[in-house]
Amino acid sequence: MDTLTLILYVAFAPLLGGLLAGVDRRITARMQGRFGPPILQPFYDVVKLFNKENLVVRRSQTVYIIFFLAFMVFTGGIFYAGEDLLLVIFSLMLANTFLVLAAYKGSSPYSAIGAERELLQIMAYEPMVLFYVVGIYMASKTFYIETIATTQHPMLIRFLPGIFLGFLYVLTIKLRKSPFDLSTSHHGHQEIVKGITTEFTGPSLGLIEITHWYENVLLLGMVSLFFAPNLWLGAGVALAIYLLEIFIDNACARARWQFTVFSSWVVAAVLGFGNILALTLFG
Amino acid sequence: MPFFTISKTILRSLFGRPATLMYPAVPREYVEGSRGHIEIAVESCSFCSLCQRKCPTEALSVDRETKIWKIDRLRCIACNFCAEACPKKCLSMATGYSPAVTSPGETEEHHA
Amino acid sequence: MRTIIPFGPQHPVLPEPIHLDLVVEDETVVDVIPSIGFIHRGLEKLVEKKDFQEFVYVAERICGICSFIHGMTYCHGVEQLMKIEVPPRAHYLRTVWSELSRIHSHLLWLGLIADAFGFESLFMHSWRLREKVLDIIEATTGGRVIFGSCKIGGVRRDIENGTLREIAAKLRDYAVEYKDLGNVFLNDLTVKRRLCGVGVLSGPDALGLGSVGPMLRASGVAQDMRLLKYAAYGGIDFAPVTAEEGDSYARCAVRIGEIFQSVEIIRQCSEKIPGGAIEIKVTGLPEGEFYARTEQPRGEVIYYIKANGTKNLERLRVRTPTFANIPPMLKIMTGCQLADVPVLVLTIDPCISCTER
Amino acid sequence: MIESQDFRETTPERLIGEVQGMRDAGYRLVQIGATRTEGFEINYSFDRNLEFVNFKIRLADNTEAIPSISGVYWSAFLYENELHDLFGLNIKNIHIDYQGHFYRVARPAAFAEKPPPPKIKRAVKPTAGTEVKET
Repeated sequence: MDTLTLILYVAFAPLLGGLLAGVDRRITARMQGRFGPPILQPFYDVVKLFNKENLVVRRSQTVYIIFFLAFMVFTGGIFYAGEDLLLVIFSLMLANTFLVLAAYKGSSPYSAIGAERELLQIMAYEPMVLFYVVGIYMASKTFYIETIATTQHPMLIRFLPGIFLGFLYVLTIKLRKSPFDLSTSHHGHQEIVKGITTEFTGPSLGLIEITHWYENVLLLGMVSLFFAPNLWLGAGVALAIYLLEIFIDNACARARWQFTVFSSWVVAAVLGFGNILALTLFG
Repeated sequence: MPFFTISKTILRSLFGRPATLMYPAVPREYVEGSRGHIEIAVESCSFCSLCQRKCPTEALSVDRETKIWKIDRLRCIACNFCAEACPKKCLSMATGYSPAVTSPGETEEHHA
Repeated sequence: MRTIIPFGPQHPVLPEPIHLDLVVEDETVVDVIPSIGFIHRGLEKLVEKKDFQEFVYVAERICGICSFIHGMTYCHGVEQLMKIEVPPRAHYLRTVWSELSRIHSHLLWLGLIADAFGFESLFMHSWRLREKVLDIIEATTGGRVIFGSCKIGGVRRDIENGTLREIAAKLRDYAVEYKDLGNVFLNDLTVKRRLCGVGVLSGPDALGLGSVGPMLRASGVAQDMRLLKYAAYGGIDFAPVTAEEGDSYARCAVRIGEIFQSVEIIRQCSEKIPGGAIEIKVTGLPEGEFYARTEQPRGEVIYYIKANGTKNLERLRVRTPTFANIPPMLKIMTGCQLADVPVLVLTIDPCISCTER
Repeated sequence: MIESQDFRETTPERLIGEVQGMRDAGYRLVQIGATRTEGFEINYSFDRNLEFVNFKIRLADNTEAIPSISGVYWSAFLYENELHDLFGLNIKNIHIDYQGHFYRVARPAAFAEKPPPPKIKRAVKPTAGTEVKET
């Protein structure tokens, strides 16, 4: 177990995630022909949110959000500590469930529809995430991230090109980027306003923001795992992938839920399952 | 290609200059003839109050006795009707918006 | 599960004060209950207090986007009543400004529809292009959306022939960018998935429900009030832009087609414009009744003017295009997906402020 | 070019029949509008390929019952609710009746009130100006 990376993750992931969000907003603005906010704007926003009154429909909403944050830190923690990859996936799922529950607690029609859409999104990306775990296991013969990351073996992506592409596809859903920003988008311009986060203000919205920063760093870590044992290359590729996601976000209209679910399943079946089949037959 | 058809436009914007201005740090340049606000050369005003009668929003008031020309900037719609009607040609339309006022109904006075 | 989703008057995708109660079953809209009237200003009644010449300013302020054509229709109606022969140059200038306002209105609409289907950068770029048209408008009239350049008996500002040709050339350059933008709307797969087959309205239905403008033309009915040859349209060579499908994609295609049509009309005007005066002095008072009909970016607008020989008109009735397009909108929204609601509301190009006057 | 204006008169009793005739002939309902004169006038406008037809009903006052044409043209319900809210006209059997809540107005039927007396006396004849101003 690598305690150092664990501490580094817990302490610096929000910083890195916030910076990424700031760079994201800046690049998005430039792509749209605007100047955009300062790079540190996400931090200013969150600080401002914490100075506001916590106005919620039900107090339990905030409790769920705290659980959302706690489980996300826990998930990222075990990932960066080099523990079991299966556990990472299941606790990530649990963390997201808390967000859905919090949205249902808001009892507003917007957040209720948002929560339903979030469940559909989970349904859309979960098969591919499971294929990701299976693929990594088949290529490295272990679930332990530390072993995967440190053992000298050929780079995992050489065995998993299909899973890599499929994972990129669902990463767009996870990062809440167009065309798959159904349940909530970065801009409140949607038929369901802000979707699952509509009913949150002040500190609880700030907590959601911080949780997303943790989540994004975790997701980028999962991308870089494809390049194990060369993790520096992996980190570089993960950042490039993030830039690609910003580009995709700016070049697509929002899809409907039907397209999101079915296309993700087709991608999971063809790229994910196909890759695993190939590994079983020829690996 | 039916995907990413906007890529040329967004990549050009990404590496080019933004289309917006850093207003108000960079002031906006107005084109000549832009209707911003009415200005008065009050020295040549004869206080005939024709502008007051022509004004469609009743933003102007002229006092012949005290020689005061008043304008309520919030009512003024910058239509240039008064400047066209003015017999002495002392009213003119200038570019740029008039500065903010602190309370509605506040008038700007010009004494001869 | 049935949920009632309140949509408007304060809603981020719908910057218009209309309220819709959407009865939603899962994600399917089973019923729509509209309610308007949040901003009824009674401008029609104001005609009893304002001088008929001053009322041009009020007419222009009925709407913030199709402002010029409102003012022009009012002037056109009063001029017809008073049998005033407007100088031909003024007619051409009015045509140029009408088409400029059509271009900027359609670019605004393109941005809004892009926002409705969640394409933020397309929205920003549509509005970036619109800004250039607004610059032309500001340089020629002094205002950005409220032109204030039309008056009974003519126009208040002239555009020199050289400047007019420059504008036509500038617009031809911009047309290249409009083409790029139009390509995204009409060919991008993610956009087509949101527009094709959404809210289909057949030609007979469109006529029966009284829809007007691009909404009607997208259902294959070639009706365009500019064919009535008001202003200088009699001397211009153009044909209404139509599409057959009657869905949101067709309505988008019609509006994009109209942008290029307007660029072409302005080019023709810059070549054909005659010299001479731009206004004549108006004497006398109007009497009688007249229906003035013109084509706004949103469709046919009607000004019913009834005068009794006094300084104040007896009655001014304005039927704006959005008012006529609300019933077809309700028709196409029943049974649609929740995600399509903003798209469908926007395909009629709603302008509730002018609807309620 | 001046558009031809085809004004025809009708009565509340004959209205539905006339409107049905227009519908059968393929006309589009353009608008319904009212005017307060000494009594009231209601105008029903129709259009077919730019051919404009207008029907006019004259009423003594706004309590007189008028049949709704929303059974013939569904889209008429908006106009008829508007007439009721602004002029207080008594329109019967509107397809979707808002019961006076179509517009949120400060005063009901404000458009039915008489305007302030005109300041300028009625001109003997309408005159037209043709004097050209050079610019």
